[in-house]
Amino acid sequence: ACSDTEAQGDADVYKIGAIYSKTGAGSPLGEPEWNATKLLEKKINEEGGIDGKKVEIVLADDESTPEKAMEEMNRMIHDENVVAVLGSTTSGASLAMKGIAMDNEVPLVSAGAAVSIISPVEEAKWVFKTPHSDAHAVERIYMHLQNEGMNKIAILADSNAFGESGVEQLEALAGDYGMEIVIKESYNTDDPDMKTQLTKIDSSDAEAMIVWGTNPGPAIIAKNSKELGLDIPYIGSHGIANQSFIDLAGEAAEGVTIPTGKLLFPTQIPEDDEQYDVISSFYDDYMSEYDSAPTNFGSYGYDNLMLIVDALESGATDRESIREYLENDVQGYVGATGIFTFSADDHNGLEADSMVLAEVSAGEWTLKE
Amino acid sequence: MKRKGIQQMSWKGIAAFTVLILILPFLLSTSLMITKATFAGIYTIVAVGLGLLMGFAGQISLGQAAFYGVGAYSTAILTATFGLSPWLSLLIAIAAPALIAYILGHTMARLHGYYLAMATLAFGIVIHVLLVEWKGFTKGASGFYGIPKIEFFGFTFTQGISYYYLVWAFALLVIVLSLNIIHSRIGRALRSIHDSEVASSSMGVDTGRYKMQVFIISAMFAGIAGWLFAHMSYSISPGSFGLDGSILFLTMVVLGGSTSVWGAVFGALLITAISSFVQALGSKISFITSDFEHVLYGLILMLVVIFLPQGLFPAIAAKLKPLLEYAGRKKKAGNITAVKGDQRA
Amino acid sequence: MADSVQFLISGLTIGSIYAIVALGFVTIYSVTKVINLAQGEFVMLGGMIMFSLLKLGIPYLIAFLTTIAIVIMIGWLLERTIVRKAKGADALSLIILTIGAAIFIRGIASMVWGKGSVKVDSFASNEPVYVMGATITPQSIWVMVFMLAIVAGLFLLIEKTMLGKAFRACSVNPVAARLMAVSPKKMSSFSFALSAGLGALAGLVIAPIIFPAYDMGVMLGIKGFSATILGGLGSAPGAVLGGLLLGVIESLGAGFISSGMKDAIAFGFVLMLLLIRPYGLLGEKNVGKGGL
Amino acid sequence: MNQPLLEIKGVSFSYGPIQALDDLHLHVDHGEIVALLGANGAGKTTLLKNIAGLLQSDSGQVLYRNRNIERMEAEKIVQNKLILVPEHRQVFGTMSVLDNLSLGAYHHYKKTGKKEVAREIDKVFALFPILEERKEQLAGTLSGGQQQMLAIARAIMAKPDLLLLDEPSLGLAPLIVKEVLNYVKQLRDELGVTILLIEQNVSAALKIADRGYVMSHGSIVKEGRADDLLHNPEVKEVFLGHTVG
Amino acid sequence: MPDLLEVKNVTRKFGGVVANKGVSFSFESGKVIGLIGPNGAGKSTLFNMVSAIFPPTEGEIWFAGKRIDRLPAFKVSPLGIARTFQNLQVFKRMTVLENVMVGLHTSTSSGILSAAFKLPKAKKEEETIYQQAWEEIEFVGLEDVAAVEAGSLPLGKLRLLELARALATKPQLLLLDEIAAGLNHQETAEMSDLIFKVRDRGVSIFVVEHDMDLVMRVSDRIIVLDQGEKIAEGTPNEVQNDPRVIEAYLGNDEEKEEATV
Ligand SMILES: Nc1ncnc2c1ncn2[C@@H]1O[C@H](COP(=O)(O)OP(=O)(O)OP(=O)(O)O)[C@@H](O)[C@H]1O
Ligand SMILES: Nc1ncnc2c1ncn2[C@@H]1O[C@H](COP(=O)(O)OP(=O)(O)OP(=O)(O)O)[C@@H](O)[C@H]1O
Ligand SMILES: CC(C)C[C@H](N)C(=O)O
Ligand SMILES: [Mg+2]
Ligand SMILES: [Mg+2]
Repeated sequence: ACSDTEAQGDADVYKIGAIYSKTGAGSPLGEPEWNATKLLEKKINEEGGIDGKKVEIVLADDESTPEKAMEEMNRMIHDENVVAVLGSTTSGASLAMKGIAMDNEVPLVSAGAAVSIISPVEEAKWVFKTPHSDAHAVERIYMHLQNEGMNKIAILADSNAFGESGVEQLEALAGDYGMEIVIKESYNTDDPDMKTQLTKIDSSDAEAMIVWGTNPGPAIIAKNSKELGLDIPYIGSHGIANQSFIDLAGEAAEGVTIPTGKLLFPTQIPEDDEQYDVISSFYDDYMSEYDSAPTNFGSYGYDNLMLIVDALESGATDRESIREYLENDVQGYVGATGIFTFSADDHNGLEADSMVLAEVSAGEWTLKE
Repeated sequence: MKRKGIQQMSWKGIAAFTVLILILPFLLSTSLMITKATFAGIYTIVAVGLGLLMGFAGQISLGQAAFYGVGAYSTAILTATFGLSPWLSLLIAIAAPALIAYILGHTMARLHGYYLAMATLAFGIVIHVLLVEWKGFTKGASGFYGIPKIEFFGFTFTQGISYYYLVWAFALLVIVLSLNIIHSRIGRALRSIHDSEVASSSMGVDTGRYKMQVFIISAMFAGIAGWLFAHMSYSISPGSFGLDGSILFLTMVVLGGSTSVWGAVFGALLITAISSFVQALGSKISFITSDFEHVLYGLILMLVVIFLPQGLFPAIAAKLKPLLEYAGRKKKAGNITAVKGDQRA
Repeated sequence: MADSVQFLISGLTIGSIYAIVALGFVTIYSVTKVINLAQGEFVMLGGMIMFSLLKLGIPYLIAFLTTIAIVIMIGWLLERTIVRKAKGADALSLIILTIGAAIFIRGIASMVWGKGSVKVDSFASNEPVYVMGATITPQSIWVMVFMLAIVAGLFLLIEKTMLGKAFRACSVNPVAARLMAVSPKKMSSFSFALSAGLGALAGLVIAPIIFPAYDMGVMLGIKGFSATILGGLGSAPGAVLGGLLLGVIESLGAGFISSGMKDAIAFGFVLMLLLIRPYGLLGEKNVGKGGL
Repeated sequence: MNQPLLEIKGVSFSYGPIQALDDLHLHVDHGEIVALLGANGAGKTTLLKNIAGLLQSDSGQVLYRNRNIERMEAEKIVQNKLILVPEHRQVFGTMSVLDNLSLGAYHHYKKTGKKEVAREIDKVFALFPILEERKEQLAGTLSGGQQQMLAIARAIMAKPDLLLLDEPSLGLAPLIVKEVLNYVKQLRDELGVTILLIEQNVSAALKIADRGYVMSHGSIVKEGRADDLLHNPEVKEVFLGHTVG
Repeated sequence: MPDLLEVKNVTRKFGGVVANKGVSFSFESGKVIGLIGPNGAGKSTLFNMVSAIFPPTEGEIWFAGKRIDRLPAFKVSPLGIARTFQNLQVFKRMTVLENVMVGLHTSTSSGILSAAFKLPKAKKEEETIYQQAWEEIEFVGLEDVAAVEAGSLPLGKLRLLELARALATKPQLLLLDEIAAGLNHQETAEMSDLIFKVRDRGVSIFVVEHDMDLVMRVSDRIIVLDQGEKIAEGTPNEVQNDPRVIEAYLGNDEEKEEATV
C-alpha cells in the first residue's frame, strides 16, 4: 500500500475509481449513479479540472455481485492507483469492497443503503456513504404517522437486502415514536401476486401499511390493494421514488406517500431551500444529457463524486488526507441528497430532515411535507 | 510400471499444471487478474467435486452453491461470532456440508435425471431462503460481515498473491485426491455405474454407497471452497450462494467436460477467461455495452456447446495426443477387422 | 374463512400461471427430452412484445395474435439455428445450451426494452368479482380459462392423435422414429414453435397481472420447471396439477406460516414429494430414466 | 422389369478410421428374396443403414427404382415404401404395443384412413397373436422375442415394397423363427414384397431365399443362387457348421 | 452336499402379467443346466431373480445354503453368482480391460479414503486386480482388444467381454442369458467350447439359449418353461423327445430334425 501512495502524487490527473451496478439486479439503481458520474467527469474537465489537473474516473460495473465488486476494487487500488473509490450500488457489494478498502487503506464512498456499511465505526475508518440511511426514511415516516395520529402499522417488505434493512429500522425505531407493528409480511422481488399478504394485513387492525421495496413489487401491491379494497393508507419507501412506480400502478398509485430526497421534484422545491441550486442544476444537466430523470440514485452518484472532488480541491490529494478531510472537514456540505456533516462516529452525515414526504396526486409525485 | 489398457494418472500433467500455477502470478501483471485467478481457484475446487458427481457418479446437482454457502457461512459465523480460529472452523466448514449431503443423499438415492436435478435445485433454494431468513445467525440478505483473515504462524493471508497461492494449494490438493479416486477401483466402479447401473450392481458394486460417498465428497470440496471464499472476503451474502452460483458451477463442468477431473479445472478457467474476455472487449469496443456483454456471454455458451459438445478438455486432449499414436490406433482397428475376416473367409 | 378462500384463490391464480409455463416445458420435453430453460424467456417475450405492439397503437386482438406469431417464429428459429446444431450434445449440455439461449434472449430484451417494468392492460374489464368474501379479478379467471384450454388441447394432441404418437416416438427412440417416416428434426422444430407459442400465450395472459420486465422469465422458468417435475415429466395433466399445487402451497404457506419462508415451504414440499414419489405425481417410472 | 428394384453401386463408408463398407456392389430384383451373409462386423448392418438413409455413404450410389436415394433422408425413403427392420429391435419402449403398430402406418395413415389402419393391425395380430394379447403393454417390458415380433409387425404396417430385415430371428425361439421366416416368404409370395435379409441363421435363410451374397470386410466376396450357396463348402464351413448337410 | 441353486415355488408378476408361476427346481454344482422355452416364457425373468435384479413376488431362492431372494443385487455377486445380459450391458466408455477389472471389484476392499490418499494397500490391490483381469482376458481371447474402448467392439467380442467380466467375479454359478444370440455358427461353436472350459474350472453354468445346437451340446440337464410354468426337466435327449416341449417350443418332428441334425 505504501508504494501505491507515492505513485498517486506523481500523476498529472486525479484518478478516481467508481464501481456501480450497471447491470444485474441492482441496475435500475446503478444506472443513474453511473450516468451521474460520467456526466460530472465531463463537466469538471470541461470547466478546467481541479487546479488545472484533470479528473479521470475509472468506471466499472460490478454486475450487482460482490465477487465482481471485489475484483474491480482490487483493480482500482492496485492496478489503477486511484485516490479513492466510489460505490457500489448495493449493500452486499459495498460490504465486500469495504473489507478491501480497510486492508489497503483507501477511502471508499458507498451508495449502498445498509447501515452496516459504515458501522461499527471502528471497522469503517475508511468507509463513508451518502445515501439516506433507511433510518432517516423511517424517522420521516414515523414523524408523519405521529402527526396523523396513527400508531398501529403493518409492514410489507421485499425479502431482499433493501427490504430487510427497512424492516430492521422500522422495528428499531418503532419504540421511539410509539409505533406498534401489528403485522409484518414479506414478498419476493419477482412475485406475481401479493394478495395473500394483503389479505392478512386487511384482517389485522393496522391503521397504515408501510411497503418497503423497489419496482415492480410495490406497484403490484398497490394494484392488489385496490382490487381487494384495502382502505388503509399506503406508505412506501424511497425505493419507489420514481415516475415508473406511478406508470405501473396507474390509478392505484393515487394517495401513496413516501419519504424521498428532493431530487425527485426539483421544481417543487422552494427556491429558498439550501439545496435548491445544486439540485436544479444537476437535474437539468442530467435531463439534457440522458433525457430521463436522475431519480434519488443519481444524487448518490453525484454526491459521492463531488465529496471527493471537494477534498481534492481543498488540497487533500492522497488517500490518507482525503479520508481525513472527509471525516473532519465536511461540515454542512450542501449535496444533492442532503446536507452532509461527517464526523469520526458518523460516516453518513445526514439528518432525517434531508428527506421530504411526497404523495402521488393526479399521476405525479407532489411535495407533501 | 506402465500398464496397457487402463486410464492412468499422469504425474506429468499435474507437475506441468503446478508449474503453471506457480508462475502464473508473474505472467498476470495486474491485481485484477490475480483476483480473478483466485476466484477461478475457488471455483475449481467446487467444480472438481461437482465433476466427480456428474461425470463419474452420473448424478446432477443444481444446488452445489448451497454446500459452498454452508461452508462459507459456518466458518464466518464460527470465527466472527464465536471467535474460533479459522483453521479449526475449516474442519466444520467441511463437516457441515458433508453431514447435510449425508442426510440428503439418503433421501435422494431414489431419484434420477431431471428429478434429481429438481431435488437439488429445491434444496439449494431452501438453503438460500434460510440464509436470508435466519437473521439471528446470518445477518440476513445484506450479508454477514466482519470475517477475520486466515493466519499462519503470524503470516496473514490477504487478497492478492498470498491468497492466490493459498487457494491454489487447496485446489491442487483437491485435484490430486480426485485423480487418485478416479484411478482406483472406486473410480472404475463409478464409471461403470454411469454406463450400466444394473451390470455394475451385478458385479457386486454397491452403487448406492458410492454415489453417496461421491455426493459427500463433492459437498466437502464445496465446503472447502466456501471457507476460502469467506476468509478472502470481509463479508459474504446469500446472493453468492443461490441458483446463479449453482448454474455457474454446472456450466464450468459441462463446458470443461465432465468425464475427466481436468475437465472441471479447465471449465472453471474457461468461464473465467470468457467473462474476462467479454469484459475486456466491452472496454475496448464502445458498442459492446455491459448489457451486450450478457448477450455475448450467452452466445459463447451456446457456441461452446455446439462446437465442443463433449467439453473443452476432451477436445484439447484429442488435439494434444500425438498424431503418431493416432495413426497407430487406426492401424490397430484395421487389424481387428482383418483378423476377424481372416478367421472366416 | 374469507381469508382462507382468498389465499386459495391467490394460490390458484399463481398456480395457473406456473401451470401454463410448465405446459411449455412438457411440450418440448415430450418430443425432444430436452428441458428448455429458455421457456421463461418465451413468456417474457410474450409480455414485452405485446407491450410494444400496444404502444404502437395496434388494436388489442391483432397485437395479441401478432405477438404469438412473432414468439412462435423466435422459438422455431431457436430450434433451427441453435438447438439442432448441437447434435452430439447430451441432455446436460443441452441444459447449458438453453441456459445460454436464455441469457442471450434476456440480454437482447434488456437492450430493446430497458430494465424497467412495463404495463399491459387487461383483456377486458378490470372490475373484481367477489366470491365468498374473497376477491377475484377477471384476469385471474382468464388465466385459469386459458390454462384449462391449453392442457385439454395438449392432452388430446399428445394422447389421442397420430401426431402426438409421433411426438412421443421421437423422444423414445429418434432413430426408430425416422424409420417410421417421422422426422425428429421437424417434430423438434414444431415442438419448439408450439412451446414458444404457449409461452407467449402465458406471457399475454399474465402481463396484465404482473408488470412484465426483461428478467421475469427467470422466476417463471424455475417455477414452471418445478411444476413440471412435481407433476411428473412429460405429463400435461401432471404439469397442471404440479403448477396449481405449487401455487396453492406457496400462498397457504405465506398466509398461515410465514411469507418470508414461503419459497422454502414450497420447495421443501417439492423435496418431500419427490421422496415419496420419485417420478412426480403423474410421471411414469421409466420416463425419467431417459433424461440424463 | 429388367431394372433391379435396388442396386448398390460401389458404396464405401467408414466410421472414422474404420472402413466398414468398401466399394460394395449388389442388386435386388423385384419380387426376390435375397439373403446377405457375413461374419460379425462384416458391415451388413452398416449397409442396410446406408440404404435406409440412416447413414450417408462416402461414395457410391444407392439406386432404388432407378433413382439415386443416397442423399435422401431416412424419413423420405420410408415414404417410398423402403422399410428397414433395424438391428436390436428398436421398439418404442415406453409406448404401448398398439401405439408402436400405429406408428408403423405413420407415413400413409392420412391417405389410407383410420379404418384401413385398424384392419392392418388386425392382420398383424392374426400373424402374432401374442401381440394382440399384450396390446396395451409397454413395448419395453415385452420379452426379447416379443419385441422382435413387434418390430417386424410394425414394419409390415408400413406396407413395404422393399423390406430390409436385419437379423429378424435374433432371440426368437426355434418355432417362431420358422414361422417368421415362413411369413417373410409369404409376404413375397402373396403381396409381392421384395426382401433383403440378413441372417445368422444361414441355413434357414438360404432356404427361403432366391439368391444370396456373402460379405466380408465391407465388400461382397461371393454371390450365387441360394441352393448353390447352401451347398458351397466354404460357406458351409463358416456359417453352417458341420452338422448340416 | 446341499444343492447349489434351489428355486422354490417362485412366482413373479408384473401387474397383470404372470411371468413365472410356481417354478421349482434345483441343481447341484459342477453342472451345466439349460433353460429353454418360447419367447416370453419367463426365462430372463427367472435369471433376473436369481441374480437379484428384482425379487420374486412369491417363493424362495436359495444359493449354496443361503436364501438370496431378498438381497440387493450387489450382495449376490460376492456370494458367487455372476451373469451376462441378453441385452448387452457392457461399460461402453471403458476399455475392455477396465470392464473386466470392474468384475474384480468385490475381491478387493480399499475404500474411498485410501484411494484418495493412495495408501499402500490400495496400490497393492490395484496391482492384483490388473494381473487377474489379464488372466480372464487371455482366457476368453480378447488380448488384442484389451486397450480398446468397449463401445466400439463388434457383437461377438462383446459377448466374450461379458463372459470375461462375469468370470472375473470368481463365480460358483454363472448365468448366461442368450450368450450366442447373433453369433454365427462358427462363433457359436467356439462359445460352446468356452463354456466347457469354464465348467472345467469348476464353475456351474446356467444357460438360457434359443440355439438348440448349443444348448443340447453343453447341457447336462435342461429345464423347460412355457408361459411361466415349468413343463419339463431332464437330459437333453429326454427333453427333445418330450411331446409337450415339441409342441410348445421345438416344433413338430420334421422341423425338429432340421433344427438339430
Ligand atoms: N458406430 C460405430 N462406430 C464405430 N465403428 C462401428 C460402428 N458401428 C459399427 N462399427 C464397426 O463397423 C464394422 C461393421 O459393423 P456392422 O455392424 O455393419 O457389422 P455387421 O456385419 O452388421 O455385424 P453383426 O453381425 O455383428 O451385426 C465393424 O468393424 C464394427 O465394429
Ligand atoms: N417389467 C415388465 N412389465 C410387464 N411385463 C413384463 C415385464 N418384464 C417381463 N414381462 C413379461 O413377462 C414375460 C416373461 O418375460 P421374459 O423376458 O422373462 O421372457 P423370456 O423367456 O426371457 O423370453 P425371450 O426368449 O423372448 O427373451 C413376458 O410376457 C414379458 O412381456
Ligand atoms: C433502494 C436503495 C436505496 C437500495 C440500496 N442502494 C441498497 O443497498 O441496496
Ligand atoms: Mg449387424
Ligand atoms: Mg429373455
